[in-house]
Amino acid sequence: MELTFYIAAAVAVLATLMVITRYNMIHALLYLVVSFLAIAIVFFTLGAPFMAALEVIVYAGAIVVLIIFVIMMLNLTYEDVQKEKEWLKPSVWVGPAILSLVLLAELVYMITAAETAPAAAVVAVDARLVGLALFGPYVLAVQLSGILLMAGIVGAYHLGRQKKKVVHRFLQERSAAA
Amino acid sequence: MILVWLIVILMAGGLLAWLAQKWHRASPRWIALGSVLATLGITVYLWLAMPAATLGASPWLLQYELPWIPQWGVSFSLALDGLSLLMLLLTFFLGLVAILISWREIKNKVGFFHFNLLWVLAGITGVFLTMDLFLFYFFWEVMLIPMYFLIGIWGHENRNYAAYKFFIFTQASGLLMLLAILGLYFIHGSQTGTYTFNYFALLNTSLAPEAARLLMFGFLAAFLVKLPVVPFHSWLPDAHSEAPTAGSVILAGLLLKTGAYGLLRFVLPLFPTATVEFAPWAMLLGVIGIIYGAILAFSQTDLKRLVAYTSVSHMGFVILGVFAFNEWALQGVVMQMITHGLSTGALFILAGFLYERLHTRDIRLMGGFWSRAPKMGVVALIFVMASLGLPGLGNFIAEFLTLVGSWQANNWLTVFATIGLVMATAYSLRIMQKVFYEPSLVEQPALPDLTSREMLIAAPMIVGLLWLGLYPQPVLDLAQPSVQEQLQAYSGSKVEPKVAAVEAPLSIAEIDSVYFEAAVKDLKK
Amino acid sequence: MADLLWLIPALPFAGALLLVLFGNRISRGLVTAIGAGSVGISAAITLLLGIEYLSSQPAYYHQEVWNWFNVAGFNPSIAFHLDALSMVFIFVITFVGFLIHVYSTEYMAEDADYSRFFACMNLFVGSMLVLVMADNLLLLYLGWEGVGLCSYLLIGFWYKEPANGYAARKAFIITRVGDTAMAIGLFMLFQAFGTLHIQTISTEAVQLWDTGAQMAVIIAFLLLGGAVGKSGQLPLQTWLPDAMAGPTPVSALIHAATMVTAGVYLIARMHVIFELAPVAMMAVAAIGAVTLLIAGFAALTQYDLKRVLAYSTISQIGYMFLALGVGAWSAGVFHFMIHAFFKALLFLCAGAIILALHHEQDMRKMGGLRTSMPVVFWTFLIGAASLAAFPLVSAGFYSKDQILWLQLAGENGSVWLYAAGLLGAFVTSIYTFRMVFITFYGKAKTHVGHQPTMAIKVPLIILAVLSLVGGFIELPHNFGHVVLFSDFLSPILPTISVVPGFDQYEWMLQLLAAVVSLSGIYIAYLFYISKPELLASIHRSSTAMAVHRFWHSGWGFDKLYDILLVRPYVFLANVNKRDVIDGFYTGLARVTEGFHMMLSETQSGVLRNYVAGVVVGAIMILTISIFL
Amino acid sequence: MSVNDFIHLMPLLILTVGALVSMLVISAWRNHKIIYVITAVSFVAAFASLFEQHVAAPYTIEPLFVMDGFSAFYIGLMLVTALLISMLSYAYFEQREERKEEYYILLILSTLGACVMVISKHFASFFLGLEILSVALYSLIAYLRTRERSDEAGIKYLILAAFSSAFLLFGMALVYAATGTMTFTGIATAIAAFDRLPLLLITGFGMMIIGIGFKLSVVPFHMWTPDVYEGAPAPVTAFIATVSKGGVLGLLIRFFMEVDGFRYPTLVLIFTIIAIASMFAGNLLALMQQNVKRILAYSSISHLGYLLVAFLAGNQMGVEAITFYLVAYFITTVGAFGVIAMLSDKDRDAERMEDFKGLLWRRPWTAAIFTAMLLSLAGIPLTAGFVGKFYIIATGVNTQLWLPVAILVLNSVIGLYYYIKIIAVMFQQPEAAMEPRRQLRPSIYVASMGTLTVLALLLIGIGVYPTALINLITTLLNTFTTLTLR
Amino acid sequence: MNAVSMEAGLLLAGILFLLGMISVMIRRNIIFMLISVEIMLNAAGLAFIVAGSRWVQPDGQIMFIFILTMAAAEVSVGLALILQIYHQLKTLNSDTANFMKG
Repeated sequence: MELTFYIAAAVAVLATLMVITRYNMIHALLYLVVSFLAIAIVFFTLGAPFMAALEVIVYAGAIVVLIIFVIMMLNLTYEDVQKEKEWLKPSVWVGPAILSLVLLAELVYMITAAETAPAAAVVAVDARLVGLALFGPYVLAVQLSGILLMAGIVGAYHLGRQKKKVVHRFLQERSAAA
Repeated sequence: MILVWLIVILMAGGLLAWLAQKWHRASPRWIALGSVLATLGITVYLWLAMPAATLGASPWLLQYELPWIPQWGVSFSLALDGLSLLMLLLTFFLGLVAILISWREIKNKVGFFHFNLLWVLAGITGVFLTMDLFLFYFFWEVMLIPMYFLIGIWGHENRNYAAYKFFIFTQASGLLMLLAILGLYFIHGSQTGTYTFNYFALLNTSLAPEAARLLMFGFLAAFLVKLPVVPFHSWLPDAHSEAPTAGSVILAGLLLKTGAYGLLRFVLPLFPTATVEFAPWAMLLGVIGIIYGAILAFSQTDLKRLVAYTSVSHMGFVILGVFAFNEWALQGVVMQMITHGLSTGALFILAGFLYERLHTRDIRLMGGFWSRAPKMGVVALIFVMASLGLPGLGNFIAEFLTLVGSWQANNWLTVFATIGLVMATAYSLRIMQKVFYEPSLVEQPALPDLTSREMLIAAPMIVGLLWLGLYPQPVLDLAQPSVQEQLQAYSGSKVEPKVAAVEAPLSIAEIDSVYFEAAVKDLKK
Repeated sequence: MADLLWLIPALPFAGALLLVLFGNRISRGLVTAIGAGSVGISAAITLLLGIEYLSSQPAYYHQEVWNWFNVAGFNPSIAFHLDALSMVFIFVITFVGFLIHVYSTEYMAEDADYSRFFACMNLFVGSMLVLVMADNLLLLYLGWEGVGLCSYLLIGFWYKEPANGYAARKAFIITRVGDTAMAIGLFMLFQAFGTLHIQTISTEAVQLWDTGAQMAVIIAFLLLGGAVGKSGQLPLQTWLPDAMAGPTPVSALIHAATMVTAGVYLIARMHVIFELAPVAMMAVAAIGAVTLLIAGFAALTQYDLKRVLAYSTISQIGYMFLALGVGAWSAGVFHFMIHAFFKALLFLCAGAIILALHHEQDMRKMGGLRTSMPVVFWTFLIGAASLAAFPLVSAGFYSKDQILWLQLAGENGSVWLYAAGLLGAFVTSIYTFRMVFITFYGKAKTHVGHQPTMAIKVPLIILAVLSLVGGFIELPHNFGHVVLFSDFLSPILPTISVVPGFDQYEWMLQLLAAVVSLSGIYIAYLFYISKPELLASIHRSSTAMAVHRFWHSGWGFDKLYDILLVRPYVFLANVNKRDVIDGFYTGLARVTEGFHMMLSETQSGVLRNYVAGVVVGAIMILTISIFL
Repeated sequence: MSVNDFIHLMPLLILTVGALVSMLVISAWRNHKIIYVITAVSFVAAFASLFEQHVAAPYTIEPLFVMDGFSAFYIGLMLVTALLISMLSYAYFEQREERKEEYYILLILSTLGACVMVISKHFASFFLGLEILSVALYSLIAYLRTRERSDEAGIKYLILAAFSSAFLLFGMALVYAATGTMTFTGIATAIAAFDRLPLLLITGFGMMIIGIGFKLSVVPFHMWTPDVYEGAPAPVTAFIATVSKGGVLGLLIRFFMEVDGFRYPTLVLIFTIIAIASMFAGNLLALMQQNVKRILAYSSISHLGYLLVAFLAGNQMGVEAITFYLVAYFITTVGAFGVIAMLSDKDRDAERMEDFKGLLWRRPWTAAIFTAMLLSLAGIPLTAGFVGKFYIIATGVNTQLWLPVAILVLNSVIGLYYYIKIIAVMFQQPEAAMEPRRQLRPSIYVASMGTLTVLALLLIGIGVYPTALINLITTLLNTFTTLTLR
Repeated sequence: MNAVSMEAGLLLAGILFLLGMISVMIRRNIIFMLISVEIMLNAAGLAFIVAGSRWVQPDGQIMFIFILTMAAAEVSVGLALILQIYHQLKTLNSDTANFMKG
């Protein structure tokens, strides 16, 4: 199991690395799917099979597909890939990379130096327990996430609509008079 | 209650004046005039009605208190003593003058102008009356905003810059005072358990020397900037020269006095030990101010700027006197506050008259006006003489008393301050020379002499200055109990004249040290 | 009668006030009546009071008009004190002042600012009266400064000429320098005595201090500073020659009756303090000696008629200081009185000449006036004789002789002082008669316009008479021994003790003085009448001309002060016109703006940079949380 | 869910219902006015329902929510603010060529999110509240989607908010990993057990600060503020500046009080640095700025810095000061943006200095209100801002936070400059008769004008007689149990 | 089910988080930025699950579900906005969208 974890982890990291270095967006997205799948396996090794499934369905499925749809709507061409290449020069990424390395060092130090209780074995928390908690104490939170989605939907609906000229009736009258 | 009315009348009058503009163009003037006259009347009545009380044991004539923010121990507390009464008389008198002077000068937004004018006066009245430190700070700030508008809207060309500068300087220093007030409040609260901003309660706070020093500097910051003392004077020339005449009069005549008043009312009684420590430095600042202001005044070519720098110089005497801690000096300071208000106010009025006629403040473009406007010449001469401290006029009494007092405290600094009088002569006569004596290099349009309205403004100021110069006793009597009150903590630091005199000879440093040792010893008792 | 004391100064003040308020609206006649009349009434009251004083011989008259103010025991009053010393002064002030007023009615008749002139003159007389009658030093200071103000107003009377304005300003400022010293002296006196009442100080000083006490010395020097400023003595004498810019009656008033004699009065009045400070006394005498020489030599070279007279005033007051300095109090005051007569006379004559010559003051353009203006000539001659101490007949001879005599005979005298005085007397008679000869002899160079009328002539004649006979109230003991004047003053001023056994040499000294005076006149005659070529030969010598220029400029004091004080001050003021401190605040504002600009750069509008900003913040926070 | 739970969640429920009803009504009949009324009614009703609460003792709904005086006050404050903003929005959106109705739904939802935050006592509810607020705000900011600036602001806010949310979540995960609980009380008990905070926990807190700091727009997470303020429609800007920040601040106070974060010098240090940097950066950035909305954005950065000074005091007085200041700040900010909204026309918002030139002579009343608001921001007496600033300084002095207080004072001075710069512009004489900007019927401005008048009166009322408000705050906060212990 | 240490899990989450973070910083394409943010959010979710499995509690997973919800909502709004921007600016370059600065 441990080995699985490490392999999956390695895959996830590598795939993510590929995601952030691709020029072609579709390629990047494919790597992203790989990364999500690897993480799903990590979830599995951590004893959260239900979450693994959700990861695959929602992230790898819904979200990535959504993005692909948008990319298709936008009709991105080869030139865009070239442009992307141009944008991703070393001068652009060196600074951020150093910043990230600093952060990485700090995180590594923080996580390894943490004097937590001896690493307990990971025990699976099965879906039933999750479900009980979700609709037990967390039921209000679930309601809230519903509201969250509602906000998202209303917003996306409003923003995503194609432009349609709406002239106020007063202004209309005025321009008609003019 | 009558004290509240003073403030209420002014504030209500201001609002009414603003609103009344719609009704009739001239009405704001009359409303403003009426309300200031009413307050002046009340104050004069107060003055005449209770001369006896001033000689009583308590210096307080009237008190009024109303809880305001009880949670914080803030109350709407007003009290009147001789000092405040004098300051109020000056306030309303100059307020009246300011309204009259603006009668023709201000042509647009008359209503709003008078609103601001009256609110400045209300704020100043509040500052002079309040006995609650929160309220004091409140009024301290309240008087600034309308003043800012007065400068910023009706000022001369460079008004915005001047207004910013004025506002930022005074606010910055005011905030430091706020810190000090709060520090005092919490120290007093933690000592006694009652958290209050009441002045009389806070007087009994016992402070560690460190804390006292810091808190004193907080208060000083506000007052020294307002006074102003070199090197914090930088706002003053700009504000004075760019303000409309009424604004300059109120700035010079009243706003600067709030600084002096604050020194007397708060700094001296609240921090007796710390002030004694600081006194030589403060006096040094005063002397520097006297000399520096005089030198700068001498070189100015803008008449109002020149007069503004004379204020810097004159206010140096105030701080010199305040930190001499004896009755002569303090009475001198009180006199200086009043007479400087009159004389410098009058000089600004004069500059206003000239500006109205010539549309310039540049004295290089003026000259030879005596022959064309002899009345103005005479009036100017009297004010100029007052400003250079000619005996017989009020300023002389003020300066002489101050110097007599400060001599007891510090000889060398007094010597230098006295040298300032020579410099005062130099810059004052420069005004006469350039404006009224030697012919102008530039042709000037017709210069009508003072009208009767203008004479009406100038005459009371002349009479006032002469009266203060020849028979200042009523004023001194009125201020005396208050001055004593402020000096209570220093009763020991008054120098026994003869003792000091015998020892006085050459080494003046010795005198100083003796004096301070004596002072410290007395304080320890 | 003593109740009328306050009227003496009040009347001129009232006159001034009336003229200021209504001067432009009333007729000239009325102005004259108010202006000259008020001083005249004062003079009359003075006369009556003087008679009463002489007959009843009280110690002094005292009248408190009102209590000026009272602060913690500092309680000066508006109160007048009249004793013999003040009596002499108010007599001179009111009488000579009145005569000058009368004279002015004609002299100023053409002037547009007639009423302003009289207002100022009245104020001047009033201030001077307050000065000499004050019972405390603060009131004295009031008069003192008032005199300064009036001198300013009158010197700058013809203000349209910028030079006049500057001269007026110079007079005011320089005298104010002296006043400042005096003010500090007053602070010290107050600290020592707790009062400024003159009588109290005089009585208590002796108890408080021993002779030579440091305090007394400092105070005496400070008072001397004031006196030197007002009296035009070294080193503050430079204003006086320039003060000639005013109308001539003003010069007469300043030099004869008021203003410059204030210093003499102050020293005489505070003689108790000075006697406690022998060093200061020495200084007074030394200043007098040096001043009288410097001014005398400077007078030799002047061409402006009034400037000659001005330097002569400085010089003569130097004599008074010389007298005061050796403790010859009454001799000094006596010379003051006589000097008032003849100096007023000389100025008024000069005024008549100037008026006649269309305001021409340069002596080189005068000449031959002896015939065209006989009255003026004779009176001027009398005045000149008095000034040059022409033996026996002139009043000046007696007063000056007394001073010189006491230099040697007095306890504190010295040969050096005497020699200086003698040399001064010699120079005095040279320049005096140089003036007489140039002006009145030789060819007429300018047409005589206005001939003096009664208003001018009468004062001239009265003053001439006084200049002649005035001296006879105080005669040396080998000469009739009249001591009316010193007796009169003796209750107030201590009499000088003469070195015993010295009396028999007095006639020798008198003879010497007479010879000096006459030889001076002769030399002047030689140079300016009989042998002008001598003068020409001097003019050819470059060394002599350099000296001439040096003296002409008043020994270069003006230049010296200009370089040492005025220019640095003006330079400093102009350099700092924009106020360096303001620059500091402006700089502060600039720095703040600079910060704004820097920070503004971070708001680039580019999303990636904002993200980077958040990351930097994250690193900061994490670093702090991990490592602290 | 008991009846009591329902009663105590009533304000939230009413808001939810309000949003749903609006949605239904829109689907049936689009009408600006009706939706507007529904929104106003639901805000008012939610506010009214607060009075049914018994806040004398805290009421918890395990494990997510707690309702006490503190939350009641903050909810009330935010509801009133939202109501005022919606009042101001009507006239603003009436003249836009845009569908207006969704705006109100999003406004209600984001208010709901903010309310959830202040009553939450659990990471989950905290996070969800925050995200409801954020997601609604993305759309609100970009609401005028045909404006380039609006879209730009929207995407900037979206990316950065999500970015910082990720930090927040990661931080929460770390805290959770270290303590094993996500309720505030649980965390408090867990860390009470440690004698020294484990690194994991500290780092977790640190990362949470990033998320919270972003929403509060404090330095160095402030960079979005001016752009978003500028790009968003004026009423939305008002909302971001007030309700969104108020909610987060309320949560921050509750969380920090609960876990007693002030015991840890590291955290105090971080907040001190943030406070100082915010005050400086905000004021310096605003100094020479010419765009009024950006000035207000920068000023809000510095104001949050001021608030953090009181926050650092970490005692009851500090919380009172924050609360009081927040009230003053809300009134002022809503008023200021209300004026901008009112002066805006259909092309762009009135944000340039020229738009305000000579305003006093053109529209004296509006200008007077704006002046009052600016003076209050500057902390000048007679306005609520003064009392608020006084309260904060008093708190700082009381707890002897000399450095932050000194810097606060210094910054108040710097701040004066740009506030009075705007005032000066308003008081300038307009050079020529300016072309009046095209405006719709004046009658639609009645609500705006009325709201602004109410705000101005409140501002001065509180400035002159703050006693009532102080009383209210102290009484309500007394039930904030953890505080009374101190 | 055996021992995968919590540290390892957190480290993985941290690395993924940082990769996402660096990507947000270096990418100009707004869609890429959005994707990167999703990576970060996912990493945070991973951290929750790691923590949850350490304490053997369902709470971590529940948080993951909420994160998922939020990510979905965010992406939908974000994409709608991106469409709108593309219509306005005809580009996805976030650097171009800098009308507002200073």
